[in-house]
Amino acid sequence: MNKPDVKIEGFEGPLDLLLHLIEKNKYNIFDIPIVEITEQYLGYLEHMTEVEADFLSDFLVMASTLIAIKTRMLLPKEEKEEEEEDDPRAELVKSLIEYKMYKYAALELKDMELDAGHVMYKKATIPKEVRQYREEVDPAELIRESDVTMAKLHNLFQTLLRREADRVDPVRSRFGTITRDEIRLEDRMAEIQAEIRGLKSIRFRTLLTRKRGKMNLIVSFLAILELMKTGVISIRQEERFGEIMIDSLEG
Amino acid sequence: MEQEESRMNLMAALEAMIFSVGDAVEEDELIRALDPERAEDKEYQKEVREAVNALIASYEDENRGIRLIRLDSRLQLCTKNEYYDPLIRLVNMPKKHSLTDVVLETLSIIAYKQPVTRAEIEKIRGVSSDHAVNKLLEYNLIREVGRLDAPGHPILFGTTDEFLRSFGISSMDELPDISPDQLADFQKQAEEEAGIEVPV
Amino acid sequence: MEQEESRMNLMAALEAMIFSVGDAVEEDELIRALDPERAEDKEYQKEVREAVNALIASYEDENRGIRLIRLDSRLQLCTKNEYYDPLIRLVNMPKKHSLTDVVLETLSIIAYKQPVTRAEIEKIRGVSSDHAVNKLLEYNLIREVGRLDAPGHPILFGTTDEFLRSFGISSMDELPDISPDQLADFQKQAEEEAGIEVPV
Repeated sequence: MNKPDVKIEGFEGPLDLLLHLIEKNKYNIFDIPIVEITEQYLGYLEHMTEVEADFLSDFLVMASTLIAIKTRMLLPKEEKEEEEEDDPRAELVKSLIEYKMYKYAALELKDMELDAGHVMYKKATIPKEVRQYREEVDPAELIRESDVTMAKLHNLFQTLLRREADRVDPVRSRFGTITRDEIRLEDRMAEIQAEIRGLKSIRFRTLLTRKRGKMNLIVSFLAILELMKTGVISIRQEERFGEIMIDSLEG
Repeated sequence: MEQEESRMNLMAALEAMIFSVGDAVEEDELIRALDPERAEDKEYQKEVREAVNALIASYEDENRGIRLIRLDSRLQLCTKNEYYDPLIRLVNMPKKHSLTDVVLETLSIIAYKQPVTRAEIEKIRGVSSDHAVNKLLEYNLIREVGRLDAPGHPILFGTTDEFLRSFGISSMDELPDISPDQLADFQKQAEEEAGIEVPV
Repeated sequence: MEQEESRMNLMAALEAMIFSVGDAVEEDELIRALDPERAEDKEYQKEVREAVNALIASYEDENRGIRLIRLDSRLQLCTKNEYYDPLIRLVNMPKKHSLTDVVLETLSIIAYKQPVTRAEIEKIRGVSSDHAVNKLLEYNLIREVGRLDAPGHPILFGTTDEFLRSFGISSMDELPDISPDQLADFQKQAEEEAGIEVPV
């Protein structure tokens, strides 16, 4: 459980990284452009190389929070007259400000420690004549006064074992090491572009036959959406549940 | 006159005790050691407390190289920091642990929010903080102060006397203010530095 | 006037140095620490020696509980012996030694899992417990019983005879058992609470 402090490119955690992005871009912390910041945040994660799984997972939790907020903000707002809808970012802003507050306090403490570090104390110098009177702590008396019995000690030990068992989070412990996806979005986008090059159009189904697996399906789908957005392709579907055709817009 | 004399004697006895013990010592213990029979006497307690204050004041004289400080209800002698230079030439300073930013951040959360569980610290920092907590325990800057009466009975942490000493404060009240107002100021400063205006 | 002031500063610096060393310290060492560049300067040496004498004299005031004494060419601060009585009472004061929860938890682990390393204790408690281990060593309730044949050769702790005596038992065999069945129960309980099955 004792792992060294890890930092990702100098960031102590997801909040630290977010604060950095906000400050770098001079965003208003109370009105964070969530789309931009999510993109930048994910951009940082992309460049993380060998990071401990536990630490990375903290960053991933934040990534999913950001995406969730982004989604909520993109959804059409329900028409509610009586009350203004809560800003989906409110919780995040609160965390950011609280974190910032302690980060600031830590800086103050650092200065204080520097000043206080110039003060020295002295060890006990009890004169011999006085020390002779010194009595050792009598463990028996200590135990009697603290009202401890073997039975109590026994119960305590049992409680501790139970707590230890509780603490090993049964949900998380079932996850293995988090590994990088084998199929990367960029790679898949490049592959699709290569496949479609020189052709007028291609069936979506054809793209999937080359590679199998649920992950492939998802990444391929995302890749197509991304290529559409960047204007490399367009897609059409003649009828419901019909074949999805991918048309090349290049050349 | 007699009273004056007795205060002087008290001051001398207090000085002798605080000096010998070296470590921080409880004011109440000093009272009991001075005169066990009168330890419960309010009048006597007041007399001793006045002598303690007089002793503290006498050390503040600029010609003194040491001072008497309070750490909560405890008293301890220490050197004045302006004499640090000749001191380090003479004494091998015990190696000061240098606190990393991560550790300091964790410590500031514990200092301001104590008693606090590890889960609360992690929630604020957004990352697991086991290593930092253990380092702080090792440096004796924090300690376990009990367990929270909640599922799992998590350990509660708080700061120690060593924390007060290391940061040169005599009680938690002396910690710099970090209220939201303070943060607003802080924000303003940052904005000015950045040269932009942010509507709040 | 200027000389007067510098003597005062010298006195303060000397006091700080002699205080923090605790033991007797050579006058020559003090001179070197004060100003390494002028340490060989006869004039400066004289100045420091005069400051030392003035400091000794200032401590002779009857209101002081400590005094500065010379031992050959060395200097040391010590308590005046007329204040031994309160000092003895203070040192002997039945310290409020009490077994805190942290200490008791640690003791229970050592009692039932001995011989056990610090790391194992930490694993069970979920937090480093060095402070409690040190307290138990001080109270003579536990002792080092050997070293584990593993990397780093960590110390193994076990209970002492004092421990047995204090609890009025004659051997560790009398400790209440914690059977493997019980351990399995704990595990099961934890799983049920979490609502899922944990592959063991």
